[in-house]
Amino acid sequence: MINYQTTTTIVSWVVFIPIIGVGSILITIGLRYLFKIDKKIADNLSRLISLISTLLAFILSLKMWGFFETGMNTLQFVHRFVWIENFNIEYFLGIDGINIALVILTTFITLIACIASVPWWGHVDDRHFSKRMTPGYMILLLILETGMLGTFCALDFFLFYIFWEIMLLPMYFLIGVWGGPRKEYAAIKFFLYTLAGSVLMLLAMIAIYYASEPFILADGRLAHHTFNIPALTASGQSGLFARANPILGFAFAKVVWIALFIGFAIKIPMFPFHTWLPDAHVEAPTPISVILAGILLKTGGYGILRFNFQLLPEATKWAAAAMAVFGMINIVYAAYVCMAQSDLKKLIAYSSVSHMGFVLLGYAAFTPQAISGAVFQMVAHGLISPMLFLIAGVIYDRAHTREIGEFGGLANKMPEYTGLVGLAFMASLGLPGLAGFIGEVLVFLGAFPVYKVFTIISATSVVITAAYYLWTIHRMFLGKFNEKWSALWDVNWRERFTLYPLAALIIFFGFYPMPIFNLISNSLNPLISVIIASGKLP
Amino acid sequence: MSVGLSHFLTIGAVVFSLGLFCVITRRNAIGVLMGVELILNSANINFLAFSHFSSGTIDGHLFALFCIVLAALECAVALAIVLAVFRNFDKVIDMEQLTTLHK
Amino acid sequence: MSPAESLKYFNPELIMTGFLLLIIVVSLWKNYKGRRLALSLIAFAGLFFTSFALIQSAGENILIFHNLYACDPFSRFFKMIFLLCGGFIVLIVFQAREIKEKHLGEFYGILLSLILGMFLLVSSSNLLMIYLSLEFVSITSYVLTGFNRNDRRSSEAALKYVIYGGVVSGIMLFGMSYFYGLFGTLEIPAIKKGLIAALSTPYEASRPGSVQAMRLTVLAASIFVFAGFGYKMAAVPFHMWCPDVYEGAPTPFTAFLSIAPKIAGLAAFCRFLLTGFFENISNFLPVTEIPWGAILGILAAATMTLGNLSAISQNNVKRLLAYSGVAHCGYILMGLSALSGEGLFAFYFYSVVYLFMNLGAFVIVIIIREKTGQENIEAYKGLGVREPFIAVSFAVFLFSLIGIPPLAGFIGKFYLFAAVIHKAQAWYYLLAIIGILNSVISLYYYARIIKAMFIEKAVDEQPLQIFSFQKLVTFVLLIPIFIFGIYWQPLAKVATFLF
Amino acid sequence: MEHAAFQQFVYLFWIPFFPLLGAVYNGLLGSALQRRLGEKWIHAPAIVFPMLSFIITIAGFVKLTGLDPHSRALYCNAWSWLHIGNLNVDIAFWMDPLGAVMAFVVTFVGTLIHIYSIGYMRNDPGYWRFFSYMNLFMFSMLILVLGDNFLMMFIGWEGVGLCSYLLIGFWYKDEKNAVAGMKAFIVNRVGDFGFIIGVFLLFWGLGFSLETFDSSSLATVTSEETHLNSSLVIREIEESLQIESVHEAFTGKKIFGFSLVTLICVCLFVGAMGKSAQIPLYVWLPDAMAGPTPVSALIHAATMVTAGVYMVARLHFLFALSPFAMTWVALFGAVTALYAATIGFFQYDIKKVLAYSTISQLGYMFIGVGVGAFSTGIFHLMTHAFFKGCLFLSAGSIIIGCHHQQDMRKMGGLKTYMPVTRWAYLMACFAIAGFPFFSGFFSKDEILWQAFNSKDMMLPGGGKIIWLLGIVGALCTSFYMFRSYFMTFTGEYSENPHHVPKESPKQMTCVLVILGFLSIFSGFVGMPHLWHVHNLFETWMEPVFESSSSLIASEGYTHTLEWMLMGISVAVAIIGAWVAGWLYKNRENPLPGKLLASKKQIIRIPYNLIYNKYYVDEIYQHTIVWLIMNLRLALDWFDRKIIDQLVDFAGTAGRWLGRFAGYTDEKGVDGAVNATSDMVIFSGLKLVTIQTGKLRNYLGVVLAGAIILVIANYLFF
Repeated sequence: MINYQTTTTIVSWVVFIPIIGVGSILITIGLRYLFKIDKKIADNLSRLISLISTLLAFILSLKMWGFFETGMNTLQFVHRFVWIENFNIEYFLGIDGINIALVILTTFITLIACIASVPWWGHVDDRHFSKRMTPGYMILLLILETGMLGTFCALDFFLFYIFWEIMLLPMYFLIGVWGGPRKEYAAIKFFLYTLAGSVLMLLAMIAIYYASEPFILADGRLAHHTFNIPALTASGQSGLFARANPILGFAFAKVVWIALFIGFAIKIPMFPFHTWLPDAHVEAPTPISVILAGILLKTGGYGILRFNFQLLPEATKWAAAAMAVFGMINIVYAAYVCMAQSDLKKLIAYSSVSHMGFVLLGYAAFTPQAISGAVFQMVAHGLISPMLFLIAGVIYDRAHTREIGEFGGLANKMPEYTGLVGLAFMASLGLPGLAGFIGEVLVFLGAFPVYKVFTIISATSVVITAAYYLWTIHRMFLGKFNEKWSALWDVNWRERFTLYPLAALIIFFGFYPMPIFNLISNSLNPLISVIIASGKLP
Repeated sequence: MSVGLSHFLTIGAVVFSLGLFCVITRRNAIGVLMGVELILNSANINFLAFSHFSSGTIDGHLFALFCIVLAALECAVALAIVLAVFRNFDKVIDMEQLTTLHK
Repeated sequence: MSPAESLKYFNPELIMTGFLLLIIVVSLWKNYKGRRLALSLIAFAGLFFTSFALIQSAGENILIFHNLYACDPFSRFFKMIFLLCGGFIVLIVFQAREIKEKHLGEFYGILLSLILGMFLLVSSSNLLMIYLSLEFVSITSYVLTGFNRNDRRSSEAALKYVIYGGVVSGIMLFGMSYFYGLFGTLEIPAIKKGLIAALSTPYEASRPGSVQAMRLTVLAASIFVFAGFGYKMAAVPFHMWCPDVYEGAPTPFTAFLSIAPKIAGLAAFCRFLLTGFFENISNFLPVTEIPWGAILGILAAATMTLGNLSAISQNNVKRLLAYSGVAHCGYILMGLSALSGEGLFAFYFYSVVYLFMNLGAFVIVIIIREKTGQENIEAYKGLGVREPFIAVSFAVFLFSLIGIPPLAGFIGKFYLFAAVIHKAQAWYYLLAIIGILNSVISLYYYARIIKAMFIEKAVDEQPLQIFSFQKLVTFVLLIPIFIFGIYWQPLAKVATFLF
Repeated sequence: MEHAAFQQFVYLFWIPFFPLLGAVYNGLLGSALQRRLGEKWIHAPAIVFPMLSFIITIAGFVKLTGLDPHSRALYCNAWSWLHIGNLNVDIAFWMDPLGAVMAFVVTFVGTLIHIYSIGYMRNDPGYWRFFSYMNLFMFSMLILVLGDNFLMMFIGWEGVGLCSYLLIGFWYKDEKNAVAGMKAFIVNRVGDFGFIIGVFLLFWGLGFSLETFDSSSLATVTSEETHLNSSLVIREIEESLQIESVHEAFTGKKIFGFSLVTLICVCLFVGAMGKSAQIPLYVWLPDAMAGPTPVSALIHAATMVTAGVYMVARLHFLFALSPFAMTWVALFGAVTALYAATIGFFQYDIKKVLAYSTISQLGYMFIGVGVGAFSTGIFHLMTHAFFKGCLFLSAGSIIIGCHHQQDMRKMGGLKTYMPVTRWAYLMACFAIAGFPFFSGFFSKDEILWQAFNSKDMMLPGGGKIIWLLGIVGALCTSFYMFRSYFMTFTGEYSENPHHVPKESPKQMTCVLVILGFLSIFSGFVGMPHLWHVHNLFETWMEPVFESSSSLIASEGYTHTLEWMLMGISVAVAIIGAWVAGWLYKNRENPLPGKLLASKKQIIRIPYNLIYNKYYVDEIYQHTIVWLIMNLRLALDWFDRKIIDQLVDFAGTAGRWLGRFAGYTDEKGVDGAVNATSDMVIFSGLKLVTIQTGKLRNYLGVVLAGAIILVIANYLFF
């Protein structure tokens, strides 16, 4: 087991630049009270600061991508020191194949969300969310980004848990304060679901901690137990947790696996726990549902890979079939429910549930194509769903309603917008040549031999997805023009700055996805081989 | 047969339960205070009995003495408070009606 | 150790009494301008010098006054907590309009004597001493509860408190008498020797039927004694006085009552339990087969659940914080029920964290009560817009009470859960699960306040004029919440120093 | 796999990417150009790019002829697309004789139709959009045809589906066109579902035994061995199937109780059915006529619909392995041919007639490839592209001429007004009916002969039934084609006299002439061996299909029988034409009118049945569509009422209990959270009520608590 030592501190910079942004916004608030700066200038200042800090984080993550050696399967950019000796907790950040893609996706999508929450270019009335309490909004947005980046980069279980819950608070306020009509209900529901999941994870974390073997900390001290994930991975793969004494009569590995899995499944969201997502999306302001769909759902998927797969290989193998079943339910069930939605944002939310079902199905079949496809699907969905929500935001800012039925024949009034919507919908339904297809076809290809029937049933969702997307395009954009919307104006520059980069990336990764696969594949394959090789549970 | 330790203990227990019964049933605040005094004195009886019969040390007596002092102290404070209640609730010290703070 | 030599170990308490008397004397001079400031300064100085003396006496571990009184790190740690809590209360009362100018002297005097009583309670290792110090603390808190003489609620609360306290301490006394009867001594270590002798084999052979009787009497006596401590820490069967007294008493005192006496009760019970019923403080081998782990576990589960459930439907914030106090006592009991080194450590850590969280919350409640005169949640509507700093700090305190990671509350709860799960027995896992369910339930009623503050619209938009000093106190209380949430190694080192 | 063996031809990459450039150019700049600089700036590049790729195709043709037959293929690897585990797929192009022919058809007919649409789409507001979509279509079709692996073929497959959706719904202002476009895409998507399942079966079936596959079996197999056979590149599969051991293993495998090869071929054919509008999935083609006529000509006649035939021909080595699959394809082809032909009888919309005739001709192509005559099938595909393209374009010029009139009853006597269109239409009718020496005759007759002659059919009497269906279909074909000719061109023009139909502009008519010429003389390329003439097309395609030729068996009937069958098919063509002439020439004959009016059931029922297209659309609407629509509503209700409420059910139970216990609802519960906490709220309410404020109760609780503790401890421990 390599005892990783600090190599560079670039990861800490990426994670904590937003906090520097938060600090400077607080200073501007202070200045505003001292020097009586007028509200508009202070708001613009805080918007500028948040734009700069998200941009800096994005540039740094690109630099990290540049220096990342795709060949090796070891941790890179490690930054590690002992944080609390009393409980053997370390500050341990690192990047490897699994989280590099998601870190870059996070910084990019947060930058896009930041641009989208700035009311420049294009007329936005004062009741619009981007005009209310902007410094508070920007602070929470940056704290959220730190939480997400920390969750992806943390390699110490305790540190991971702290970042995992830091994500919770800003999201509650962002939905609660700047949300739509039923914002309280959506915010508290989101908070309750996620907190219930994460307290379950807390117990599993402590159980794992006390079942772990002694380990040498960063400063050379010997610790009886450890939160260090690489160490836990090594002991997990040597069957330590399989041998641990049972909890409440059941095998230790199974109980801990289920507890962790439920915590992550609520975030994915998996079938029985998914009802918070539509409410949260419908009520959240556009940039927040961009981040919620773009990244927060991926933290669940990432968590399963990092903890369930790496730490408990035997239990993963034991629960693979169940994961496949839930994946399939997610895909097919959400696709049908999508067809019955009349609210555009709710439809997109359910389509996110359906697409994240692919990730679960991909995880369940331990073939290289399936798991690389699942991780790619997370990245691709992380590009497509933000575009979809931005599109919903565009129409909501103009018409203040998201009822699909009320629109008709928008194509002749907003041609450019229709083009973008067409591209986004086609990407989302998995048209080959766009990013959505790669993830889908790889997951199907990988999962097919192992779960033949499940994959075929899930493949039927391909038709249903096409049906509800085309039906939506039909009802909203084609047919006779509904005179009620004659005042609508086409896409303005702010929306272009957010939609076109996403569209370009979706097309680029549709035709040339290898850069992402080079990043992720050589740390996923050893992961699968270990799981396949793991023994039976008692 | 002569009066032994068990007799004193039974008296102590009886006084204790009477005190409890008095506290729970009395409507008048002062009556309730009497009950409290009864409970404290039952403990004194026990202490004295134990001190005399089982262990020869005088700790029991010491303890009883302190209890008596404290009972008096408590009684004083309690009566002062009852007086305050009497003044604030315009002459009502019936425990049943003193329920402004509930749920 | 004879009283004469042991006096020199006793000087923190002596200094405290000195200042106590000084305050009473100074309070005789009425109506000169800086009276409020002067009295507060003296009180604060008293606390400061006592803590200074306390730090001086670090490292001693002896029984003084014929092993009536223990000067050991355990008691010193808690004395420091009481001083800290007292200090903050003095700062709060300094500007609280609820305590009128002319009574301020008495308030400080009784407050300091209450703190002295707790000093004695925490370090007493003799049944008589425990009873005396418990009564000392209770009586001073009856008086402070009824401090607002012409306020109906305050006097009613005091009355209930007096009678309830009297009965329960009577029960405790009754229990003590049996302990004295069985083992003929009042010192707890001696009682432990008696217990070992009574329940070990040779004694049983001589008097066959008596073991069962002995076990029953010991059990009944210890439960009766526990009643006394339970009443002080507001554990479930003995918590009924808590909501009424918290609502009735003047808010600064409620703040103090919800923290210091509760922790003092827990600490005293800890000492009574560990020195009386276990081999020694490190290996936790039980002397009797009384299943203290199970008893405490059941009590903890009941206290947590009842505290959280009752808090949900409260509209009065003080009553809500009362029930939340009961719930937090349940969490601490959960830690103690583990009866392990980690359990104790978690108790020490959590008591410090709990001090800051609860104090912070009560500071805000006091400010809002002063400015708006109401205590229910409607008064907090739209606070986020009117007073952003106060609203944000109240949210931080509440989130810390829930146990959300970046804040200290989570770390405290984490240690408690770690202690329970480390026992790795099926029964303790169930207790841990009840614990996490409770923290989810607690989210709901804390979030109701946060929702009112940030999401709902205020009745009138104009900001409240809050004294900058009170904002300073709030800020001072905010710092430890964040610091102990992010880097709590120093506090952990202080807490481990103990055992 | 060394690629050096094949001839590197870098320009192959540019064949599909030129039209893409055109599509992007028009897509981004089109609307601005059309507004400012006029239509010339749009259609000029839109035509030049397909012409460029046509020129490169011809260059490829010339290069191919230069190579020796056995390694006659050009290869170009653009960039590596997906390399994960044993899946290695690149963006690579592969032109072998079959690919060359298809590319030629696509680029040649495509360019002609682009030129034609300048006239057809003049001053249409969406002019730039039309050319951008047409170029995009060319790009996707060329990717499909030239792609060297299944995923590339699938990109093209769905790309053409997308373009047909965009072009059918081109005039989206009219609700009907939009619905037609959506229907086309969804039905194609159903087909693609089958195609993708077939691809997975093939990919995994080659390397592993699917029955016993589980995740560990992938790890045990050494890496270089799997690389050998499980791959998606078509020619690699073909080569690995030549190896005896792999061949035996592959044909022996079973899955879900069926033989693997058959299941693969059937699934792939489902994809073909969706794309080439065969029996169950053809419903979208007639509605696709809602698009502009050049679209119908290019996509729904010449190129896209033939993708299914191309796919079966490309995978000839797979289909040949399973006689059941061959029969399945041939039978579906035959039934569709006859079925679609009958519907053609009573259609009055000229484009609908041509649409059903396309479905029927596709049926013939599938008969061709189904019975193993792959090159003949492709030959019919080529000739069909020419004469069907010509028919559709002339229909287009008729529609333009008669001012967007599509109903044949309102046309008549156009031969005087539109001579060029008339002659082109007539020549194409002769070709499609199969008059001797026309292109249709050579290709269709050859297919019928091969069907009659094939031995592999698992039907009673081998290919005879297929031949019979084909012949009856040919009869109907020639009847409805000439019916449409006579109804439109003969008789006099009765419609509003003041604006007389005039001939279409020059660009349209010259294209008609070229296609008419080709529909006459393109047959001579593939004359039957019977006439002891060198069959150019056969020799050109022979190297592609040689690997499966050993598996195809034929009866080996005598030449005299072949002459006789040729005679029958010529007779059938002539009879059909004569009957049509008798009934519909110059509208003199009253019989059709009388038939329509007659009340007798024996005529009424078949007439209604055929006229309403056997009510297939209605059946689909009331079964599958109804099922899906209700299923979605049920699941949505389930999600809102059960899953969401499950969490909230406790809440409703709580409120109900609260009301039952006389506790009014609005007082305590503010209903902010409907999670299980509602039940918790309710229990909170109940617990709080014991806090009565009376001290007596408090002390009662103390006593009760103490006693319970003592007794519980004593009893349990």
